[in-house]
Amino acid sequence: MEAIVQYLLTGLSAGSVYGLIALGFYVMWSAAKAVNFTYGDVFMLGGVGTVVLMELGLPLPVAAATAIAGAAVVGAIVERVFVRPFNREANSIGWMLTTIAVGIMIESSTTATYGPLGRPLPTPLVEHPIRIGGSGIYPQELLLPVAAIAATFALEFFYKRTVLGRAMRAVSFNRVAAGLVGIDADRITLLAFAIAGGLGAFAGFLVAPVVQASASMGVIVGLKGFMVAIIAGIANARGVVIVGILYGVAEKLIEGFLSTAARDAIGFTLMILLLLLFPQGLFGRAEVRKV
Amino acid sequence: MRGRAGLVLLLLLAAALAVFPWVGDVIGERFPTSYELRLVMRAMILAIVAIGLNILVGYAGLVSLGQAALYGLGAHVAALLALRAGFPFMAALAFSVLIPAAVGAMLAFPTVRVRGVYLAVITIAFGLVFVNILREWVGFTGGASGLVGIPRPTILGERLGATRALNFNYYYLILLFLLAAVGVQAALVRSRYGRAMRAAAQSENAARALGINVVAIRTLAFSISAGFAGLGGALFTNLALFVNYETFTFTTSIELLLMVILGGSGTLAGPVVGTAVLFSATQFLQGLGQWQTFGYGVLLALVLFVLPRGIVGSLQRLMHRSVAAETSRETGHWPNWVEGLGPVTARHDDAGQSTLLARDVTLRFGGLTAVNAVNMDVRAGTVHALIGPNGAGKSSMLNVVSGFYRATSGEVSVFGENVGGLPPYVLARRGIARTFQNTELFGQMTVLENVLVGQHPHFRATFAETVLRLPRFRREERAALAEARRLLDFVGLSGFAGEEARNLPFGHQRRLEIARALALRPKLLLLDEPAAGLTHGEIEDLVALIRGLADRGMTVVLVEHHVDMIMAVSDRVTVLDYGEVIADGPPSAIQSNPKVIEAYFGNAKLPGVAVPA
Amino acid sequence: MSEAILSLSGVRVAYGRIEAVRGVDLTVGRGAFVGVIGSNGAGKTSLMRAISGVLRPAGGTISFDGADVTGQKSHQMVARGLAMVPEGRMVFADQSVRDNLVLGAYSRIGKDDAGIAADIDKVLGLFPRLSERIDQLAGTLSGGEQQMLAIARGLVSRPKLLVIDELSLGLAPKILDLLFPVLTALNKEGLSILLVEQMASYALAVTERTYVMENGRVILDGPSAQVAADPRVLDAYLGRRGAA
Amino acid sequence: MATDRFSGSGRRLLLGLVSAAAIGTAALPAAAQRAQPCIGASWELTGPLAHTGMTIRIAVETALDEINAAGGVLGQPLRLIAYDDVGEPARAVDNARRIGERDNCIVMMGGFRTPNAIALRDPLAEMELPWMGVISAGTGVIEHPNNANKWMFRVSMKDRWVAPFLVEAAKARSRSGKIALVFEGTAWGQGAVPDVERAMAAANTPLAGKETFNIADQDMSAQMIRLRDAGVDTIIFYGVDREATNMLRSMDRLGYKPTIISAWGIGVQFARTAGPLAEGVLVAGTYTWMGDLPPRAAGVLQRIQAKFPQIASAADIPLPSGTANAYDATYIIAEAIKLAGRFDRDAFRQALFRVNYEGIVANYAPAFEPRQERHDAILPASYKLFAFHNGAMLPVEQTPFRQAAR
Repeated sequence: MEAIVQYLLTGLSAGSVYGLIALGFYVMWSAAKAVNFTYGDVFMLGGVGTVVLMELGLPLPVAAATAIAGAAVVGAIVERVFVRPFNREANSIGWMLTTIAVGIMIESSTTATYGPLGRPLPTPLVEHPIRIGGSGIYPQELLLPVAAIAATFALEFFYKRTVLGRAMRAVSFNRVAAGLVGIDADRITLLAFAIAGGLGAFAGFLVAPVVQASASMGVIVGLKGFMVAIIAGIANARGVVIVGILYGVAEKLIEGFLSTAARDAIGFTLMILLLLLFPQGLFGRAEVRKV
Repeated sequence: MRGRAGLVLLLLLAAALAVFPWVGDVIGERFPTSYELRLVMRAMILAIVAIGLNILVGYAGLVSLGQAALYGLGAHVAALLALRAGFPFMAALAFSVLIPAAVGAMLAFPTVRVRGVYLAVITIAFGLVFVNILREWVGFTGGASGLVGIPRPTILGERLGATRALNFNYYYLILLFLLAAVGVQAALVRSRYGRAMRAAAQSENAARALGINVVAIRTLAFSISAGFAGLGGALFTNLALFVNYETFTFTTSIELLLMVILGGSGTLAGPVVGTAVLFSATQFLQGLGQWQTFGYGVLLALVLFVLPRGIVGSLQRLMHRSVAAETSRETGHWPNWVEGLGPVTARHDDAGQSTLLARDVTLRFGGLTAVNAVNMDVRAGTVHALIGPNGAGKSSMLNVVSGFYRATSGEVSVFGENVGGLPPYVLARRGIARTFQNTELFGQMTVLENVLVGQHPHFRATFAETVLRLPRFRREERAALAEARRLLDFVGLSGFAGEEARNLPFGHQRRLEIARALALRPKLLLLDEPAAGLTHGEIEDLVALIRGLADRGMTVVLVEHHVDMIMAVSDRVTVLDYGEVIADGPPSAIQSNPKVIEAYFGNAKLPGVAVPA
Repeated sequence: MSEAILSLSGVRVAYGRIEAVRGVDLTVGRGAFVGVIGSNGAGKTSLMRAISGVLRPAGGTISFDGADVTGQKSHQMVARGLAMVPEGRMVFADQSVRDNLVLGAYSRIGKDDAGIAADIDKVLGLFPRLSERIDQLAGTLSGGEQQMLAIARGLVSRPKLLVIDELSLGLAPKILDLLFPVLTALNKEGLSILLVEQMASYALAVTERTYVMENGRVILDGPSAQVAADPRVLDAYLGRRGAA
Repeated sequence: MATDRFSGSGRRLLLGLVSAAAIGTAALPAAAQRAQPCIGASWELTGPLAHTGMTIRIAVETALDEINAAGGVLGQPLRLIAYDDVGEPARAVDNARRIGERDNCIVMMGGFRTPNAIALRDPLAEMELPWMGVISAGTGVIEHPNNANKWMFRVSMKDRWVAPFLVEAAKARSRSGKIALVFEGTAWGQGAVPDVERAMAAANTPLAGKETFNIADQDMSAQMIRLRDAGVDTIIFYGVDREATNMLRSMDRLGYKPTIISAWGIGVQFARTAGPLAEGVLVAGTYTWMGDLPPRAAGVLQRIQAKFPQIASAADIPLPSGTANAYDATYIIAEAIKLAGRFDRDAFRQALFRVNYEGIVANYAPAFEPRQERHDAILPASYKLFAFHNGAMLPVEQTPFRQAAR
């Protein structure tokens, strides 16, 4: 019983990270029908950036804000330089490879300068865990689900209530029509990638205190976040976050009751099966094949 | 034509590789050492894998980000069979081709439903699962420490190795396999299989309408590429005599993909050139010390920016440009009833009977009803027009008949059999050919190839016969080529045979699509607005063509806007409006039917409007 | 400045090496109501896409409101006062009717909300059906209502020229009888309109001047009454042989 | 140094490929019996394990400076040619072939990862190139199937010997006698399992638990819950800093505080990442540069710091034992060459059995013996236990964790 509580707690926090990343993928996808495939490295910039800036003497909040802003800029650059020119033709291989290239550059240059080892990001919220019976969780980790849910609602508000948000929805619904009402679709897309960049970095910053900030912290999480987004159907904010959290919990239950070693094998097999059952993703709607 | 640029490079490379081990004797020094030799052998092995991937990505248009797993599967099958079951080299090799091929076929299954990034994700996941199993199934795969002490390969007791003592026999074995791989790729691409793969990639609908079982052809592409990957894996195992999961990770998959793209995906020489260049480049990159990975990323980006088509691809483009410049293009007149069109028109249904019979056919998409209780009776050897304003449901009806849509209710029978729910490719093989409202050509294939695709179902040569280019295959290919040229003469496009279809002017595209449909030797020909965008003259000729076909016994169903063209050509007319039949009868009767005129011109009851009639 | 709101000279549109529009000259005077008719595939829509900046013309020049706007992007054209009602309407199905209308005035949002509100009321006056459905999702509207919304959305941007592509596409005649008077009225108020229409009779009925396109070229143009009388129209339009 | 050689050979490769008529630079005699006065090395210089390469390099270069300053070997300076293998076995094999065939060095030094060393077995034997490991502790590196090892030597720990050492320490500290093994899913971690199991059997206490984890795993609640519920109070750990930190966090969440006795994957960085949680974690090893050093070691540390600015203090040497081993190994190599009297690989190999040398880790007398089990220079007697205390990794004697009961 206790064990299950623990799995739910840690699953919740791990899953929220997947959820946040999937959310970023969703934002990029809905605007461009393309994504930064190595988004995990932008996520990493959030954690590493904050640590570096703090070592340079900046206070935590400032450091974090700067790192997140920086990541947003990186996101925008990636869109303008590496995605847009390759998003013309139908097959996605172009932007997939270019963004993979960017990812390699970001990660390797970080390793070369920041070093291969992880560094701690000390916050008061990881000093003492909250104990619930025989299980426990760090306050910092509880921030993650809170952040994920907050981000979801913030995003939904943005999409529904704000002009830019509605413009973004217009662009994702039909670029041409958006242009015809005076929306600069390219600008909006750029913005979407910037937002996603900030979001990812934010997640990286939040999780760094728990798992240490290292150049490679984003690789696996990023890939899983992307898969989660696809499984969810990249159709709406809630969907991707929910699936993200569920996948996190599922992983913990697999570790708990099946196997820790084969966690990914089982998890990914699950994903493949889900995709076969729901080709458009769990929350995606199937479009009629036009002849 | 295509591939020549690559061919030159390829021969150069082959020659260089053949003499490479002996360079030392030429320049009188200790070169290559086993170090350089092994690098070259590893490059050749990767090239074999890349060739397989090229068939998948470049020709079948399916992106796999998990190819390294199939490569690794082959490697481990070879290692395990040699280590645990004491299989001889060749036997183990065979299995390490077959087993991955089988797994590849399974991997193809998702393509029935998912495409693009979704497929990419599945392949990624597959790769990760594979690596995870390798690492954790310690008892079987040796876990992270992998498999060591793999016995040295031998053929008939002859030791294989890359040493001077053994005349570098393993080196040459790998080279042999590489050349074989290149050969198979070429044979495949220049056959109906390769054409079908490219067709399915460029226009799935058109492919299905031409009798190609898209799922089967994709499965084939997947298992072939997996087979190549497996072969590469086995060769790697017997070279390194040590395997563990680290050689087959996601990164390797990316690297393989890059090799294909860099060389030029969808070109024959691309993968080999790409591998050679990238592999040597990475050797240089190590000079960057701790920045080598960064350099790799930069290189990858540069390639995609500078050579989006890859080295060979870009070269070919240049050459093609220069060639295209000088060739003259005579547009012949059409229809041109050349000799030997017999087989094309011969397969008709016995006159008089109902070739196509539709009973209360209804088609709904969610809320709206596209086709509502439509009845049609198309007699053999007649031209039956289906007309009506935009959105009247004509095309929907056509899609039901050709199997693209499944009627919500009602019954369709063709050639006297109920065909409700049969897939398009089956119907095509039974003799239903169609064109599309907005022409669906295979844009990146030549005009001639487009027509050849139409003959896909006529081939009898087996896959083996095709790859080995045995007599039967060559005979059939020759015949197909001849007929294709005849059909191009027929529509007056012979002058454009070598041109890429997407570069044809609009009218010519329509002609080509008709020629392609005829290549199927149909009994029933469905034309969806064939006159749209044609000039007067062209429409005249089109009328003549349709009439001619009908007179030779072919049944034609014609969806059109151009009322009077219909009057000119059709024996019977069915008029649809809002998915319902509002008139049905001989053209003369239709022409004067007020409901039809209104449906067409609207009845503008606005001041000062004269409705033309 | 010229009295023409829009004038094209030698405009060509190409997809790859295929030319859909092959050198079209066309002029829309200020306050004029001009029609373009022709069989489908004649290049009408491609031409409209070039005019509204959705496509970059392969050649020729487009000048709008006295300025050379060749190659401008669609959002820039909207800012200059050209509103296009695209073929197939392209309303934002996942947003409410009101949001669609507000987006129509995108460039003014936040700067002139009062003005926008006024404009919306005005267009709702033109299409009462819309005000009944104001909070519905646009996707739930009927084809006719969607067409109304598309036009209304265009009007909210306070255009100098309204371009309508295939007004009648898939619409029942009675709906058209509803829509056309509105256009005539708008034109009377001084709005320049360029109407692309397959249903020749309507276009010819409501417009002052009509261009007839075939195969990417203008084969005939003039006062609509004359054009309507010209036998070549039906030929071109119906693909009938030129009666000589 | 590595740079120019790499591009140099890369060019040759291309020339050879394209023209098959390369104009050779730096040619070598067809049959090179005499080897070059160089130590070739394949280390992790880049990528996630870059710190391990650095750990070794600083020691070898410092030692070589000392040796060459003292006149080198056989009157020639001893060079170091270090290549990067990014921790990939395939690259390690490539590098070995360069070192053995192109550079024709007299000996090769190995890096951090066991799989790389395992992958080298056959190539080294084939080239008859002596190999000197300084970290990779896998038993299989030295003890090949059917005593085939002729060319691979090691100045480092051996898992088969480490295991009993850890088990002994664990038994001494476990109250419940319930001891568990937690290992990473790598060649090293998985390879240690049989060794530990054997050692436990020998100490006739069955393992109370056996858990594994993947590299970069961020949470080990599942494993820790199982161990806690099994009543385990002492854990033998095979893993590195990052995962160790994550494991401690998982324990902290559960409020589970067993004694942790780790193989030497954990380095000084651990004190930083784990913070207060590191307190009391025990690590086996051969050396630490923290705490009170004997004068000679202190001098070495000074010279290292002088030569490598990035090493500000002992806390910047990620794997102290590796650095110490590498320092001794370099001297043993030099001594062996001197004894061999000529730059010949086989003579060098024979000489290794005659080297007697007083190092900073141990007194090697002799360094090696012909039976492959003794191709390991450091004997269990020289294994030490260190403990993390106040953010430093100190000899356990200098900490409160000297004996059981924490």
